[in-house]
Amino acid sequence: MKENVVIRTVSRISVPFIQVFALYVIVHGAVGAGGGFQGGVVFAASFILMFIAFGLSGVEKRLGKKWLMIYSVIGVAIYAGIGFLCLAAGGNYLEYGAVESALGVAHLHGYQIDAVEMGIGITVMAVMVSIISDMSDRGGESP
Amino acid sequence: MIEHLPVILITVPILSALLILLLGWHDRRFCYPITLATILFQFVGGIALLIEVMRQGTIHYHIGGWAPPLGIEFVIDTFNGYILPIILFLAVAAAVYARRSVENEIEPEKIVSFYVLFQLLVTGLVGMTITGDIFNLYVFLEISSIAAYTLIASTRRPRACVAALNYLILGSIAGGFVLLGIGNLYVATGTLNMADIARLLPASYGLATVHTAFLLLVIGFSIKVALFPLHLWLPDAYTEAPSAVTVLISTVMAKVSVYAMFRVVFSVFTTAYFVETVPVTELILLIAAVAIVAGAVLAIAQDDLKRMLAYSSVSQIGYIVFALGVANQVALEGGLLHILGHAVMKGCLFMVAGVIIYRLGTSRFSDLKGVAATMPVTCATFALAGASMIGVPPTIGFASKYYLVMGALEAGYWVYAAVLLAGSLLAVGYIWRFIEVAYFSASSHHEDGGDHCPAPAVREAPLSMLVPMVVLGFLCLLLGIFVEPIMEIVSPAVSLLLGGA
Amino acid sequence: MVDATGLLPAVTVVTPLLAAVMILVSGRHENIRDGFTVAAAVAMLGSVVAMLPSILAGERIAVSLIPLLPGGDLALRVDAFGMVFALTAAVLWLLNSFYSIGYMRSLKEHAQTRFFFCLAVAIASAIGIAFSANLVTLLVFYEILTIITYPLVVHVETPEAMAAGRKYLAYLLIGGVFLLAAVVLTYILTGTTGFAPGGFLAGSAPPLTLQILFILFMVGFVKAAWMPLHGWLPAAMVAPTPVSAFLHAVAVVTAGVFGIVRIAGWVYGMDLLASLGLGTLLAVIASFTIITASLFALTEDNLKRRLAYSTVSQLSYILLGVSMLSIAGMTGAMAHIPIHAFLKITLFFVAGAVIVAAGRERISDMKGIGRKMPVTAVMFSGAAIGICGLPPFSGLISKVYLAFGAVEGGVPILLLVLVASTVLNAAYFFPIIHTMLVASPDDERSLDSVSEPPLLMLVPIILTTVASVLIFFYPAVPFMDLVEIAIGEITGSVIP
Amino acid sequence: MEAVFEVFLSHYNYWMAIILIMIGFYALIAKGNLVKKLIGLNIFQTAIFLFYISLAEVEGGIAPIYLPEGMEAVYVNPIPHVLILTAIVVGVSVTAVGLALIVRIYEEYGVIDEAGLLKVVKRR
Repeated sequence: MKENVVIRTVSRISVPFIQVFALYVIVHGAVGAGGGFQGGVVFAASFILMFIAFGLSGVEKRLGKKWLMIYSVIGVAIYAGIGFLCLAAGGNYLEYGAVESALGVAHLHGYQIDAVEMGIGITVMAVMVSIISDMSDRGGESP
Repeated sequence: MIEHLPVILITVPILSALLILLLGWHDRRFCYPITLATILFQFVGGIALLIEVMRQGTIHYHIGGWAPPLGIEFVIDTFNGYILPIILFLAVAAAVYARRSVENEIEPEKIVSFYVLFQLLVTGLVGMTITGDIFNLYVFLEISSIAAYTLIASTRRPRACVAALNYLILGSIAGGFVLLGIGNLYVATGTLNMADIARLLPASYGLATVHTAFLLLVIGFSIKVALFPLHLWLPDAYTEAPSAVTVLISTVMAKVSVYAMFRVVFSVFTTAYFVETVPVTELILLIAAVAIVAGAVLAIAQDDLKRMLAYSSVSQIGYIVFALGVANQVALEGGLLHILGHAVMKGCLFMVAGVIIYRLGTSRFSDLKGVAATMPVTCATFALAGASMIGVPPTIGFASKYYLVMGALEAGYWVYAAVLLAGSLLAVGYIWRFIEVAYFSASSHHEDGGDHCPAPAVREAPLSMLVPMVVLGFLCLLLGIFVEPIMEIVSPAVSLLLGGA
Repeated sequence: MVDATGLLPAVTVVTPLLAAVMILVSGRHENIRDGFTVAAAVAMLGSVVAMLPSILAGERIAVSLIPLLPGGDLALRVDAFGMVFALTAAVLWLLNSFYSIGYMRSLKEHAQTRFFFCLAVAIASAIGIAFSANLVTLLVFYEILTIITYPLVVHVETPEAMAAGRKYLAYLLIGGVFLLAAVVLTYILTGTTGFAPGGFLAGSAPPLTLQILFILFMVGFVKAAWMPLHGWLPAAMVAPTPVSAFLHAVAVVTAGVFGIVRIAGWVYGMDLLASLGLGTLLAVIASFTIITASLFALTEDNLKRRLAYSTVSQLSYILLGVSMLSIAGMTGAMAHIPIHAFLKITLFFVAGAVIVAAGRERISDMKGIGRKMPVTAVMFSGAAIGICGLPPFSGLISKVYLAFGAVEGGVPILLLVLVASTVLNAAYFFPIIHTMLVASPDDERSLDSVSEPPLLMLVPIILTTVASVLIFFYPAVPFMDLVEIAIGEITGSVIP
Repeated sequence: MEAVFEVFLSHYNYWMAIILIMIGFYALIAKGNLVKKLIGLNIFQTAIFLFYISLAEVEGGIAPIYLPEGMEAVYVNPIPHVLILTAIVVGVSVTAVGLALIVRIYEEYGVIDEAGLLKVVKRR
């Protein structure tokens, strides 16, 4: 596979576009079709493409296992953090309106949704990539 | 704060699972205390919720402030208020027990993920218990199932993987059935909130869609609770899983699945549907009776302690489903009591099996001769919990059996009452196999006048395994004696179930 | 009844339980452990005796412990009939404690702690059965008694003992299940399970249901060892002799017949039984058992097993008395409980003494054994004569009452059963007496090592025999008085 | 006959789902290869997803997104889509776990089909 220049080049070119598209899907989640799950999966797909083209080491150079784990934690933390923010503002869990009225900032509602979608997207991306890398990294090193 | 407790019971543990992941990556020793603290916290929360429910009635929590049917809500009424502390208490016991048993059975580098999954499993089950949204129920069901598949496979024994894969396939089919059933319900009512479905459903009782939904849901949950002909995943899964996981899934997970079944059948479909519109109670009773007998007979045929207990679970689940089939006040009281009772005693028995495996490395009967001489506490606990399994008064097992028989007789199911009693006799058959082997088999012979053997080669297990085991053992007895306060929670819960959502 | 007397029933039951715990704790030190056994026996006897005066005065002591299940709290109620059983058990337990200690130590048995622990719990449940105020409580203690005696039965742990243990457990647990069904059914029919003098079932259900219910109860009380459900009792004779003596002659089987009498007098009532025609059923079962078991006893060479069949036969005297449905018959039945217990325990004690002192279990090996252990053999003869119903032993009393009862109840044919049984009793006991006392041993020298058993065993043997004689001469104190009160209770004739 | 046909046609989405589910089942039960079994499971799950999505369909409906002021349109029901999104995630996770298990089984026993597995497991 390593010699296959076409795949590597095409991948190299398309990965950034895929990632930008993923970000678009994530951010679009607040107002229309899209959201964290889909965006996250698309984002992960870019890494999986890299994995196919460059092998596992190519991906791990950019996104180590440790970072994958930290990303997935961060994502959930963002989600839960926003939820607790709403609790702190006197609303129910994830009751965005409560924060908005507590702080008096317009459109904060939408930003919170975006943040939550981001969180979900990060986690999904990290988990997807780690599934792939965990599964393919066996064989060689197993006892 | 208490009004936010339902959601906190879900989110905080998920965060703490992540904390375990992060800190455990740094140093493995962090995992255990965090897990234990979180589950303890959940347990206290569960108790608080129960008290709150008993004091002022059902609690509704709307996530995001969206009222149902638009939003997802958590509902805690007397029924799940009763289940919640039970499962969390057993989760605490299993967590305490897990520490040493995990060190023994799981490779060190997997311990971090073990605790993460342990935490997620408990949380998923809590979610299943408190949610008021049927799709949410499915999601939590799958979360806990996936955690369970991986936990089962986490031991060193390679056979565990096969068992886990079996469970995964059957469990996913069950999940698929549940999902399909939910879809059909959604078609019929246009809502996913359980109370809302129950309200709208009577209008479409005649529809084939509703019948299909009922069938799919019941079959799906039957696989999950391992009702007799659909129990095939259970023996392997229980036998091969690490001891602590067996304790957890055989008590907490099995009970939550039963809870979900009861919840869907009673609160979503209501007795008006499945007793009057589509009379399936006779069929359920028949299946439950077959489960009771077949499970017990299969249990008697086993030559391995853990596997025997697994089959015993198949039989005992039959008792609980039996209550569903009788569907009158008394029998359901017995059924709910048996949810508690069976959780406590089976948890205890599996802990005993785990302790024996911890010390002897095996749980085959042929290797356990005279084990009572070297592990007296363990075997005495087994005898106590086993007596409860048989239904010897005044244990909790007797109390639930008494209610079940009474309910069955009251409903006029004479034959089924007889089956119930025969089932308890069969329980003697399998419980006694261990008692005989442990206490009265030849290798404990040729002693002098004294009782104590010279320097036993095997010792009792570490304290952190013994304590939860003995506590559960004594609970079998205490709950049976002080059954009245429990009935004060169970009775309104049953009235609630029979009265519809 | 708030004063201390009200607590006495509970104290009586709890004392041996506490002792059981202490026995377990102090298991390493033989003397302390056995001290607890004796102390608990004394304490229990004390508290039973303390209740005696008020019971004799016609009072009842009731105490409700814990609300347990619908149909019955865990409640104790001491009445005259319960007292008969409790007093018998308490006295005999004390004697048996000494005897067991002597027996177990002489034979250097293994697992003595387990043995004494189980014995203590067993006596607690026997007392619980005697004092239970309702069917649920009775059931609770009845089942505990079943489970806790299992380790005693299989004490020797040989394959033979294990097989016997399985048989024992199978019979008794299946019985327990029937009893549970009966109790639940009673509750569903009447809404209560509390014992009421004269019964409370009348008119609650069609006759057929009540007849079936009675059969459920009968199977439930399989501990009464009526034929053909007697198989467990001879099998249980593999147990050490103190167990056979105490449990299988006194506590367990008596619990069974006690239960049947309770059901007859306090759940059904004699009138209802008569109108349901159940007396005849009982009479047939009892007569069949009496005769058949005696015939079985004739063929047994093992002394303990012969005694076991004798027990099966004698227990049915009590059922026979109940079946007559007359005052005299009932009196005979109740009186036979303590009378038979005292006599039969003597016989078992002797059987155990012979095992300890001479190591023999077969009757044919006992030729001339009386020459070396004269006291033991004489006591055996006395008790055997008593069982046959000859003076000056208490056995005569119940037999006379039963005979009167047969006439009074209008079933003189039962007299024939009594006579036949007496003849058979003599037929299987007198050869033993002859073997022990008269026959000369095949080999004189084989008896050289034989001597009287240790004092700890010999004294209880003498005491129980003497007690049987005393009961004959002073029947009123206290057993017949108690029986009289109990009879008055269920027939409503004397004391309310 | 016509009525039966009518039922089939009017609910053809149900029938399609059922057929797909059965195909999935067939693979689950009849295939010995563990990976194929898992593929069967995936077909089974996907069939359910399709069933849900077909429920949401409204003739002429468009994606439920904000439209500029003044534009009217019929939306398809968004809820099943949202639900299925979650279910897909679940399905992916299950597949991942299942594949991981199969990988471990292969490492341990060196077989990947059921019959072989039974033989190997029994022998140990």
